[in-house]
Amino acid sequence: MIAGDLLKLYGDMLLLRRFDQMCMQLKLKDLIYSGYHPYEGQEAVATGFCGALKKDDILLSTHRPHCHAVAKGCSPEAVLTEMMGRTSGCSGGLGGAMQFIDTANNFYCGSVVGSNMPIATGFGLAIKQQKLDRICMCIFGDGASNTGSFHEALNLAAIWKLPIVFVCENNQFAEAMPVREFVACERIAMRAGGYGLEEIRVDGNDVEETRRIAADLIRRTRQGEGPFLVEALTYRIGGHYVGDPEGTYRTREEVESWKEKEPLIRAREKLLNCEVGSNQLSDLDGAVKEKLTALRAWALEQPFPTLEQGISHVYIPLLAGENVCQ
Amino acid sequence: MIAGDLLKLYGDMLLLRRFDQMCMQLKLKDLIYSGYHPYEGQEAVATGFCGALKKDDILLSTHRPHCHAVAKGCSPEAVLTEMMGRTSGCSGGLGGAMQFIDTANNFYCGSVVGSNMPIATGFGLAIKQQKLDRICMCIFGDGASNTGSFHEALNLAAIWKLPIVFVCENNQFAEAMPVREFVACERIAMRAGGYGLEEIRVDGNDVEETRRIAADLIRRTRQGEGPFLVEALTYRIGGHYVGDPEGTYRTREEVESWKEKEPLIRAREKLLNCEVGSNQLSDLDGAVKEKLTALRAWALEQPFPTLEQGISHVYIPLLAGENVCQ
Amino acid sequence: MPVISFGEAIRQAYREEMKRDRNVFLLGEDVGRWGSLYRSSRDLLKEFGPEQIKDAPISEAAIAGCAVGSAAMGMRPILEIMYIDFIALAMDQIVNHAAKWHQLSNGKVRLPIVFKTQGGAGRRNSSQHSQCLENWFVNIPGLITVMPSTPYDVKGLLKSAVRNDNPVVFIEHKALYSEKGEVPEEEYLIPLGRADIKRPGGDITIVATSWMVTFALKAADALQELGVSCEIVDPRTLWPLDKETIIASVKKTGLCLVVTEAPAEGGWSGEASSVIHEACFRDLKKPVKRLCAMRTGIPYGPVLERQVIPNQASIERAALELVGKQQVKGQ
Amino acid sequence: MPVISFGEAIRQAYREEMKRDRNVFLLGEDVGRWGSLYRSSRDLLKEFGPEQIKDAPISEAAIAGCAVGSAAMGMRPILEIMYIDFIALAMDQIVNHAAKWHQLSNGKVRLPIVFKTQGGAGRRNSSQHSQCLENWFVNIPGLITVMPSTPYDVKGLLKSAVRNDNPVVFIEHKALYSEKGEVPEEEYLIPLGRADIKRPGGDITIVATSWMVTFALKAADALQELGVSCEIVDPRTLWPLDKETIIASVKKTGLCLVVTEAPAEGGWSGEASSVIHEACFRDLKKPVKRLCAMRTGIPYGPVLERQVIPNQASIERAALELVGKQQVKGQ
Ligand SMILES: Cc1ncc(C[n+]2csc(CCOP(=O)(O)OP(=O)(O)O)c2C)c(N)n1
Ligand SMILES: Cc1ncc(C[n+]2csc(CCOP(=O)(O)OP(=O)(O)O)c2C)c(N)n1
Ligand SMILES: [Mg+2]
Ligand SMILES: [Mg+2]
Repeated sequence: MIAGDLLKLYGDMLLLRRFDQMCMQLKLKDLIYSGYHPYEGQEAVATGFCGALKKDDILLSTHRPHCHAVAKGCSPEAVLTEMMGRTSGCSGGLGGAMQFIDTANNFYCGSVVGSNMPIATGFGLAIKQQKLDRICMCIFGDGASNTGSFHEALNLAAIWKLPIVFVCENNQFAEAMPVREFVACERIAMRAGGYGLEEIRVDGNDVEETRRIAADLIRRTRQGEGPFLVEALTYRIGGHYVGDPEGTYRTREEVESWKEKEPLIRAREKLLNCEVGSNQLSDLDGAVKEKLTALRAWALEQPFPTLEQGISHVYIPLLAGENVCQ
Repeated sequence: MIAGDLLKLYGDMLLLRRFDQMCMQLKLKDLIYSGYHPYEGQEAVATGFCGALKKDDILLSTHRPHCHAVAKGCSPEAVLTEMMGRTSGCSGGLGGAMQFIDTANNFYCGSVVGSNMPIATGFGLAIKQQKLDRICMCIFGDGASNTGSFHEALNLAAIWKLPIVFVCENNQFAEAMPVREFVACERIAMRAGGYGLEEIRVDGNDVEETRRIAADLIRRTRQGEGPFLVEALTYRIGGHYVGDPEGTYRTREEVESWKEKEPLIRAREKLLNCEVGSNQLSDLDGAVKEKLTALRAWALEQPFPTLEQGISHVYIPLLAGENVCQ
Repeated sequence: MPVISFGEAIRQAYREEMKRDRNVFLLGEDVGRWGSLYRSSRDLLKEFGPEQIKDAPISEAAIAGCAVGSAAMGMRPILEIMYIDFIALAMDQIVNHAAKWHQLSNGKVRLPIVFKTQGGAGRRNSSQHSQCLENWFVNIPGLITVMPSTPYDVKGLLKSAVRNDNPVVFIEHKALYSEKGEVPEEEYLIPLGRADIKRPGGDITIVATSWMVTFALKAADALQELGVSCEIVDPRTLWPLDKETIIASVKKTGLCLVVTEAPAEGGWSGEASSVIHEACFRDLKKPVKRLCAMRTGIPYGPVLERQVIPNQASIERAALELVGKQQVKGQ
Repeated sequence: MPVISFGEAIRQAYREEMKRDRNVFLLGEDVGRWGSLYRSSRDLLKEFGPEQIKDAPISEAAIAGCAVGSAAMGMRPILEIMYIDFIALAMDQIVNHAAKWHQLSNGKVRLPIVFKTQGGAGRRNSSQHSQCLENWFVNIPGLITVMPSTPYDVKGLLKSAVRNDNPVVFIEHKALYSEKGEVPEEEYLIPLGRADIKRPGGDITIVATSWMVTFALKAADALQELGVSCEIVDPRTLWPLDKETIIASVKKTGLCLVVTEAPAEGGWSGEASSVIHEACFRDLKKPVKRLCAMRTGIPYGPVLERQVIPNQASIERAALELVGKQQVKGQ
């Protein structure tokens, strides 16, 4: 891959990294209200996979969605203010940091682990029957691979040959539960065999790899070769949520060792080896930070939904003027 | 295997075959009230696997349980009268043909497909933690292998190394749904890989094979090598239930071809080749039929539960004399 | 007017709606080859093909989620859960997703899904195949809950449910599929959220749902002989509830019996009874009485399952008690 | 008497029961390493080891089934479902198996399981993490449903639930874990099925559950200032329901307000209201009023989630309306 492409990917990851760090600060200031799940260290998965989708393609994400969303093309403005519960958010501020929907960018996420996978089969079915030139990507974690939803959805997608790329973002923990202890097989990708699918695993901290594999699987899916299940191995550098009792489930050393393998450092090294100047990279960083500082200032100005806005879309009135919340 | 053993297995299968046929007659006479699911053609699975368990071992069965139950050691009297809704039934006639419990023989079945598998993990866990010299067997169908329960239970059993033998009785149909169309992988046994288990498949119409594998897996499970998942390939010769619209999902020819491969015929041929006289086999059959005729006559005499009996075990009263069904 | 069965009325609704709109499709276990357990989609696979009639594996959660996703893409799934007992396996998709997405998308996503299932006793299937779980859904904002009791109603309500843009939980009764009734040849719709007075009367209001309507009507005939005139109100939709019709009837009669097949505790009968007390307190001569199933699983067999749920005789007794005592008091 | 938090009271109950009976074990996601989401099992893994404190994978259906099977073998599982919203994934095991096996075994199998979870709003987690689903269980024969509101109650009720041989659905409230209250050092049990009068009063009865009890007590203080004396009744167990205590209170006051965090339609408030109307019809000066959540998913954030559910102010208003209008009428 030529430096230009990698530079672009690096920039995309850098935006996610800084965006995530900013969100964390806002969470610590209690300006994000619900549980907030940091993304640090997993950027090569969001950039490589979610970033490879077209606007028309559908992405179903998780309770850790903000970087997936931005990588998919949702505006940082809409994502950030959704997490802050403002009307300018993707869901008008009604969803929050774990569950929001941006129909314009075909992004959906939810906070019930594994439950996005059955829903993906519905998007896939509609795409297939309506013969649309679109695909559906469903991203979920290692923990989600233990849910019944995972199994039922993969079997259904496979027997119907649906245009879906299932991406298991294995960050090696489900809350405090290490994947090696709670997932019975050596590699989650091995589960593909149970659905007649090939076993595909990728280094989830190598953004060139994730993008290469993503592009290839998306292309094959458009050609009707889907579904696919791919496991991207990465590592959750932050806690499950800000300030979780990390000491109870892993050592500092383990975290440190993975910090050296995190995707931005790895991409950065490669870039420097391709004669990209370090100053060029810090300029890039400066630009990103500037953009985010402005974003943050703007976000803090945004209004909160009124009660009336909050409850006016519970259901679609059967009769004109019917009161929705009697 | 020497003829003596096979003759014993043949006799066991013959009892199940005749028992099942008798039940079918009673169903046609509307003396069995709920859905009734015939077992014809699958006897080598019940005899081979369920028949290999000790009384102390636990068996969790399905909505097609009557032959599993008899093979496990439940009395034909208790099983038959349960299906007929009489007080002498395993569950006092309150459960019926798809869901009953015989605690004395450690037999449990239920009519929600796949749901016995999670329950099996609980029996397995108790056996392991209480360090009992018992094992749990959980038998289920090809259709059940598509349920979330299958996946969650196998993963849980595998990470906890529970003493459970999961037997997938693949009779090639889930109601009218052919396994090849609704199960995404070529062999259900392949799903074992997703739980770090070995792929084990057996010819479910060869009773010597099913018993050999069953004995081996049960032994290994007692030694703490469990869990295991084994697929037994057989064929459902009867309809899903008596009088289902078979024509809508399979051809007569297909059924006929499998009738030639059914387990009793195959065992019988082997026996005849081992100098067992055909008259000896017909004597055996005569004895079984005689026994069942007596059983049937007896069963028809048994009383039905009273309303009071029917509702007196909904829950255990908190206070003496508390009315259970206010 | 042609007389057809409840099952056939469902089948007509399917055919009309699937012809009218190719986005309407039926998804469920054996809805195709078998034409569904009670044959309500018989031969439709031939007529509409596998894109509109889809047989599904035994994966209740996945197919419920499939309904959510396909609906979000503009399709109009009718998801059949074979027995309401198994809807327990799909509750997450129905309650946490289908019911929530319209609001979670700030009104942008519409999910025109009909979660269609059947419940109740009457087929001697014991406790894992005979439950009445309708009230689970009534308590969930974002869901509409429908329980038809006649061939005419099931057709008109199902067509409206299919055309409605909210997720609807549509609960049939296994004992009703073979019930016959008049269904006009010309197309008609029955609006969701409207109760129906199945029989007008002046002495007592009986609010009954689903199969219980059948028993209530029989009881009303018998009570007529004794000079007691019952008004039978069938809400048809449990939410949104047509309070007006129910209240008007009770204000007229001053006495009310609510009959459901579900146990009283935590069941919809409590909702009905409360709504009536709240609105008709001064009009009621006596408190509303609830006649419901005993608090027990449905025991196996033909006899006990009828004894633990309301039936014609118990409805007659309860109604007479309400009317009778009052007469004694001579009010 | 020592003052401890609701969460700590749960922890004490765990410790006492797990010491008393080694068959008692806690099973759930991160109950071990983390000591559960709200730390109610903090450090118990060290104290009791992995056989009594079991971390489970994200497999709600499997672990619920695991509870059923292990209980059938004589163990006494406490199964923690992290949020009641996810119990939707375990409904089949709870409703079709745990609730049915005692009857299906003709009384031979006993399933001493505590399905322990937490619900409600108050932590700003939006609609998929804030629901009140208690009434689902009240309608299921074979289940006991408990909703404690104080540290004292949660400890005494949890210990009784663990010792009880029926499956119990034990629903805590996420907003209560940090609430403090007096809990005696010596061991005590609170029988299931007994309501508690949280505050005696004479003008009006307020029946409130779980978190709503806290608001009702605050409202009662404020109303006292206005000369209105409220009796706050906390049923604590929704089934079996202590009708006697509730009825006695309403017969005394003649006015009743039922406050729940769940929406009214199809919720437990309907059960409570019906039971009261049925028993106190002649004693009631006005119909029982239900004050419940609006019919909406819980919107995100700190402000709206408080506005869509009852709170101190709305309870005061509702109570005053009941009392006030009556006074106006000068009865
Ligand atoms: C069905 C369900 N069970 C439990 C939870 C609580 N929970 C939230 S996130 C999480 C861990 C998920 O792990 P994983 O799938 O690996 O995703 P990650 O958090 O690592 O991104 C859990 C258990 C939930 N949200 N949904
Ligand atoms: C969860 C659930 N879904 C649907 C049904 C209806 N049903 C009863 S038996 C059956 C087929 C089961 O197929 P399989 O597991 O292969 O067992 P078999 O009938 O072949 O013995 C179905 C779908 C059920 N009982 N439970
Ligand atoms: Mg993870
Ligand atoms: Mg089968």
